[in-house]
Amino acid sequence: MNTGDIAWILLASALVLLMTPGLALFYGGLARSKNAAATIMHSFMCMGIAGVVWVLWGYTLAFGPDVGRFIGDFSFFGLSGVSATEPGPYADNMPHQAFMIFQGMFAIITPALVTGAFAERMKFSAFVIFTILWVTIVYAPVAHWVWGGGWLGELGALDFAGGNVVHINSGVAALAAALIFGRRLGFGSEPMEPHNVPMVVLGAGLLWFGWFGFNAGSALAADGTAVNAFVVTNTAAAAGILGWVAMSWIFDSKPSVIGAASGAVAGLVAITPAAGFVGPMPSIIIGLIAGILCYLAAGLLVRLNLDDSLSVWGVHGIGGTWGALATGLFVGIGFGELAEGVARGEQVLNQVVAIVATWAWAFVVTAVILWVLKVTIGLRVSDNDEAVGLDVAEHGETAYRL
Amino acid sequence: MNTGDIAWILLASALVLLMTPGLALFYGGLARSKNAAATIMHSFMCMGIAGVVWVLWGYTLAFGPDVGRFIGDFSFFGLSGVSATEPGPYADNMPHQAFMIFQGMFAIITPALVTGAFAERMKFSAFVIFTILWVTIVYAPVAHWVWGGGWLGELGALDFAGGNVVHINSGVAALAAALIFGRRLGFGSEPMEPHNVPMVVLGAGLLWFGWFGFNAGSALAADGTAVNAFVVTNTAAAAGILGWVAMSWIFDSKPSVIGAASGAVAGLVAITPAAGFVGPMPSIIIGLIAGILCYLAAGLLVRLNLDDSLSVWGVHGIGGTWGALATGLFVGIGFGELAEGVARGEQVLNQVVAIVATWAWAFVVTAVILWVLKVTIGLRVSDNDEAVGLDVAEHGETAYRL
Amino acid sequence: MNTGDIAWILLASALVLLMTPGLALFYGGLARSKNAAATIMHSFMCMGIAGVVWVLWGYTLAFGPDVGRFIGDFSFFGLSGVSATEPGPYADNMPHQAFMIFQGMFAIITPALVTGAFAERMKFSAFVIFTILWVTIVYAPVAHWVWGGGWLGELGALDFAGGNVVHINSGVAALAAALIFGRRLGFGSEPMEPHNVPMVVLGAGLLWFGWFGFNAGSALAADGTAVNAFVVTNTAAAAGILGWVAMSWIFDSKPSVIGAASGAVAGLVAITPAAGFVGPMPSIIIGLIAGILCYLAAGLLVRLNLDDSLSVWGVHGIGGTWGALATGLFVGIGFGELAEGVARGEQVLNQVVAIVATWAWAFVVTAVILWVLKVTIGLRVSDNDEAVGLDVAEHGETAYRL
Amino acid sequence: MKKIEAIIRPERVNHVKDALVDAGFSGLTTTQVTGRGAQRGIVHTGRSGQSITIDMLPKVKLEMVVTNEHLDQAISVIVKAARTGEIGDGKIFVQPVEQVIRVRTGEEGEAAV
Amino acid sequence: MKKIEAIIRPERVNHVKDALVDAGFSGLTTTQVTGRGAQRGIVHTGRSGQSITIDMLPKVKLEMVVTNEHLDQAISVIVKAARTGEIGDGKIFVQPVEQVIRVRTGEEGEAAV
Amino acid sequence: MKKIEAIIRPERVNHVKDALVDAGFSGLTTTQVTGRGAQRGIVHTGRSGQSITIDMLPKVKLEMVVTNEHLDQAISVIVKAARTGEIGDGKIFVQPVEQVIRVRTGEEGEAAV
Ligand SMILES: Nc1ncnc2c1ncn2[C@@H]1O[C@H](COP(=O)(O)OP(=O)(O)O)[C@@H](O)[C@H]1O
Ligand SMILES: Nc1ncnc2c1ncn2[C@@H]1O[C@H](COP(=O)(O)OP(=O)(O)O)[C@@H](O)[C@H]1O
Ligand SMILES: Nc1ncnc2c1ncn2[C@@H]1O[C@H](COP(=O)(O)OP(=O)(O)O)[C@@H](O)[C@H]1O
Repeated sequence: MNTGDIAWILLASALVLLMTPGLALFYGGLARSKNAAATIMHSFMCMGIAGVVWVLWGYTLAFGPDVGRFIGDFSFFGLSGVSATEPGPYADNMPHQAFMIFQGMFAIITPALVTGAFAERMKFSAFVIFTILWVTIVYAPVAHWVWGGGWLGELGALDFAGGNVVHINSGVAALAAALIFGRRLGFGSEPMEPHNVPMVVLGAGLLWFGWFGFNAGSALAADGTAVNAFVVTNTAAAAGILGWVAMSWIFDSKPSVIGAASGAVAGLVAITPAAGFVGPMPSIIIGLIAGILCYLAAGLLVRLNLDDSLSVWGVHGIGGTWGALATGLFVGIGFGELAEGVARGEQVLNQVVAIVATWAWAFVVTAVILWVLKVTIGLRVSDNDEAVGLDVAEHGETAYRL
Repeated sequence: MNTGDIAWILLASALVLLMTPGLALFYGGLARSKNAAATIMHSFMCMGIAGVVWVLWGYTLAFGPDVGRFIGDFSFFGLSGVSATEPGPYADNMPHQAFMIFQGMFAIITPALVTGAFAERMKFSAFVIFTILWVTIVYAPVAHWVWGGGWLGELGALDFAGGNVVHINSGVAALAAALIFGRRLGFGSEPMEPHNVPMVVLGAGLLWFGWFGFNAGSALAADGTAVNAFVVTNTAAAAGILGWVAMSWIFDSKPSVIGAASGAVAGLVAITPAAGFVGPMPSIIIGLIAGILCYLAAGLLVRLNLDDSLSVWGVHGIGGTWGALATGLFVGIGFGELAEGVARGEQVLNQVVAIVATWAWAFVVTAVILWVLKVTIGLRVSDNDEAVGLDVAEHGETAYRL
Repeated sequence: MNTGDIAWILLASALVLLMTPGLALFYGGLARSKNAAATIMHSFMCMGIAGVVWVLWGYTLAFGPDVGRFIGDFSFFGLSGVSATEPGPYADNMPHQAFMIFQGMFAIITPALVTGAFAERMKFSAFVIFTILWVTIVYAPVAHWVWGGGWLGELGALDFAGGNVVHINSGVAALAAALIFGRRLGFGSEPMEPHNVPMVVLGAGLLWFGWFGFNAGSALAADGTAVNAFVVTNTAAAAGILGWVAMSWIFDSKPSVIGAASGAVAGLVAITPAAGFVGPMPSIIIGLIAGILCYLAAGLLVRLNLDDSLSVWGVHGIGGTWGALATGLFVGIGFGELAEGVARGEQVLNQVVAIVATWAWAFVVTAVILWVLKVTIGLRVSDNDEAVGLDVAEHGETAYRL
Repeated sequence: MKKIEAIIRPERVNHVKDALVDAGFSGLTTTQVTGRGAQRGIVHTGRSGQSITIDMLPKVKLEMVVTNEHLDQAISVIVKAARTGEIGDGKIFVQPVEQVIRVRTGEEGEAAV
Repeated sequence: MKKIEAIIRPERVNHVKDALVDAGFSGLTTTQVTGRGAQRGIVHTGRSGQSITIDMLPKVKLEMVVTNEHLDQAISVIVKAARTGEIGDGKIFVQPVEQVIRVRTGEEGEAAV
Repeated sequence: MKKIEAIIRPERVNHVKDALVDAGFSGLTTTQVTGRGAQRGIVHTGRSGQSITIDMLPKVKLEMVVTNEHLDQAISVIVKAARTGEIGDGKIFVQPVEQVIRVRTGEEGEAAV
């Protein structure tokens, strides 16, 4: 253990924590004014719910001693045996709890990402139950598969900082939610433009800032891998802006500010699984293509008449999938290397297996949770409450009194 | 000295600095639109005033060589003898100035916390004088008592990161202010709802982020104590959300977004004195109870018809008191240990002594300062200026031109 | 290499990156509502454009092996030979790419600073081209002169963290822009007040926070110099608030909130070149005078009927010039020392040479770029688009739908 | 010509606008207002559990100038689309308009509506 | 029936509303507006010490439809509560209203006010 | 007396206000409104490439009470300053005003305008 690495991981954890309020603003700004506070509440509540769930049973399910390459056991329930001073099984340069809390921040933001799919129409009570269940039976297992000694890590699928665990997982859950929730009232006929562009950009700025902790922190040490992850994170985000802005300029006739913010996020999503495995030049390509692809994916869903309110699938699902694939395509170019004895084709195949597995799990289990909630307590607020807006209807508050 | 600890303390200091703009937004959003800029100005001015006062005479009063266990002498006036390269008396792993500036950030935010009590009605000129005096004769002595070699530290009262020095101190000062200022015009009859909920949540998010520096930084090293403080800080904040949101859901019929933000702050306040002395499980209890208690305390004051505009006493005074008590109740559970030869009952008693002493000092000295200002230059703006709003009346500015 | 220094420089880089969204808000809040999104877009696009340009050719021009003390060669084109794991020529305690990305963050914010001069009237297409050119032929050479082995560093001119490279450079470019663009429609007759004061203060808060990375990070190590830079940065910012607020109180009859935010920035600008060379007491003087001087300079330009929309010249040009001069005047007082064998007068002269050189280069080259763009594709939007506002006219978006 | 001024619930505005366009009324102007009426006693609980009766509620004012012959039809379209049957549905006021001018063309009277 | 339109100072709105409810007038609608009148010459100094005369000031428009018999009383209540005696107190305009309909019930005329 | 209500483009407001003051009309009140008219088909493309026709556009409502004799002059000043010739220039409505009171002094009638 050394102070540099401990300082690094704690500060990286703080940065990742900040991403959730950042996301709250990003999503809140994209929503309509009458749902601004409720949309922000979704993300903020994830800090409360997942923050407690993680230390109680989330961490042990994801990172407890392996059971059948599928899930962790209950050894670390309530953090028992997870020391604040001694290293744990995942990193010997820092106390076990430092690793635990860094991972906990990921467990907070991932369900928060999903909330963009059902923004502006979900019942708050259903949301609370959904989030508890989703962290427990969608997030924790996938985290275990990839990083906790599960089968995907075993297989050799690469996911540096959460392309599968965080982005495909949340993005595909969003797709399931879009299907099961159905469209918002007025979708496709009424304008549902972002109500606060500066708030969206501020949110994107905080996400970008926090993402340095997310990606470079995933090196779990203040070393060359962290440096590389940091550099490619910044570069891919920059390239993502250029990609999305160019698309909006070409196809929608004007360079979009919301597009710039979305493009940065798309670039950041795509570089996430690759950050420790590729160098700066591939990161430009990864970010640029992410900006283009996510723009197209978000539009595709709308043309399919599916209402993923804040384009979570387009940005995180497709961006994450592209990133996971690109990790296989570019690993070793400029940084890192293919695992000994693994050909590139084989690596790409491993990536595809991981992608398919995550898509399937996230889609099916999320759908089941939502379907059960739908037939029991119900998922959506009443039509009248939806027209009034969730801020007043669900929280008795008004976002702005200017 | 080592680079890890220096990097850690400097970045922790930066995080704590950011709490003050965070507080500016938190308070600014809770205020009414016509007082938004003025409320923000209060916090921001504390960065200016306390930032300069601290390096000139604040640090030496709080941390200069001890005089009678009560106050520091003038040895470090103007930072003379406080080296930027050599360690000082309080930490031998970092330059003396690093410790000094970390402490300085606490001296900035504490008076800023107080401003919530007299928001929307204080005269700016009186505020400037009040802040200079308060940092000097309320903050600096209490900091000395607890951390600078004073009698409370000597006694063995535990205050890891400022439950007494920062939170009880500011919260009880707020109570004195509420009494001496009197109510805002229209208090109890006109609605005085928060004018900007997203701003409040953003503020709470920045506070949470900065609090990692506040609490984990107080370990003064990137070590296991810092890791523990970091983990319990996050967990208590999460539990605080759950506590306050549950209360608002039960008693006010709807889960409040402002309540979620307030609950997080309540949890953070309560864990502050305990962060280096208790483990994650007690931190859930501490945070949860803080959310419940502070909700009740804020309501109590209103029922007593006292106008502590932004509930500083309810959140910081009561949250800080609960935290100081809880530190005695839970010390050693999950982390840390009771001091050698000190029974738990004795420790709780020490905590009570520290609580009572801080309440008394903060209340009496704040009341005296305010009373003197009241009878000399006056504390409140005119009724007409209060009706117009402080933004225009005191600063000639309008927060928004949308 | 050691983990503490690597953690330090990466986190400092993250902090500096955050300054650009901070600046986006600072500038966005100062603009009128109808140009808020477009103003924010300028800064955010700099993250995209300069973020990519820097890794491709910016870094090598600024920090590649020296050519005639004037510019770097193309050795590091596309970061070839810039290792993520091994140290480079500028710092042996961290990987070369860590130094590169820290510098890259400066290359992002500097053109973003310039955008305040032509806010509310520049054509977006012209802005994109301008930014690419400006980073390449204005920023990179000056960075080389001072830090990359160029003639100003050789001469012995002191610029710790970018007084010349960042602030004089951008501030004087702003002056050239103000002259070439001409005034906004209605300048001097219509009110053009800031549309969102809380956003301005939030921006200033994020800038302040990020500036710790900017200045203390420039020590390139977590050492005593970093500690000193951190302390004087905070102190000068605090003093800057006091200076500007006092001026607005005296001359405009009310203490201005926008003035407090501007004063903090003025103090931060002025301390930038001096941060590693002077101690806390001089930093109070430097900050205080910066607050006063920049207030006067911003007013002067208006009286000269020049429209530097958001006072970039007044704050960064004049603040940077004062700081560069003050570095010579105060070097060694409280921290650091005059270079061996250099008299103070000589040092001041060196500072003046650096100031004049930077003024000249920034002014002339910026003017040439803008003039070429003016006579080719045009710099300004049509009068009607300017009246409608750039948000709708250039981006098809509306900042707020409340 | 007459000016119809309808103070309605914000959540019914889209219905009303759609109903109007279906009935052939495209020109209209809306304003965000706050109103007090018979609808009372919305007791709000603040951050500190403080209960206050908020009597001013957000409403939308819809203004529409129509020719005399279309007046009744327009009113009945609005009433139908805006009604929920609960207190707070709002009011419609009709006022005389003496002159209408289209800025673009300078046309006056019914041609300008 | 008549519509009273009063343009008043924002800081007097609460007084006026309270005074009206005390006098038995509960229904009213308010709008945030900006106005220019005799009140002039508020010289504002910007960030850069730039002095500009801001002639448009924030005001509140209060609209209230009353029966003819209550008109004078309502006006005098408003005038009393809104007056500070300084320039900028505002104006009251009275206009005829031909029809009033309560959306909820369809009631018309005085019953609907 | 008459009330002129002009719904105009936001970007023309300053022109119109200046033109009015030059013509001797200083008193006026403006409100931010949104309007629908002949101006249609502004197709907006959202974040996700979703195209929606936005039919409600931001406008400014300018209200001005003038004496009968000044009515025509005021209208022509507004029309001239507000016109761009493109669809969406807006409308002017004229309504009767029966009474005008200056709150500050209690003055009534033309003296109060
Ligand atoms: N006399 C009035 N003058 C002006 N506006 C009124 C008047 N009465 C009601 N309103 C407006 O109509 C809205 C709805 O009226 P309210 O009395 O609550 O509903 P209802 O007509 O269903 O009883 C109010 O919020 C207010 O804006
Ligand atoms: N002729 C008018 N038409 C419409 N609104 C007016 C007119 N004159 C004044 N107002 C409104 O009344 C407000 C106050 O008027 P002002 O002349 O400043 O006050 P006073 O009546 O006390 O002299 C103005 O800001 C404007 O909104
Ligand atoms: N019949 C009407 N009643 C009320 N407002 C109207 C009416 N017709 C138009 N308006 C207002 O005038 C604005 C401009 O009208 P529009 O028809 O688009 O322009 P033009 O008159 O140039 O054809 C609209 O946005 C709307 O606010």
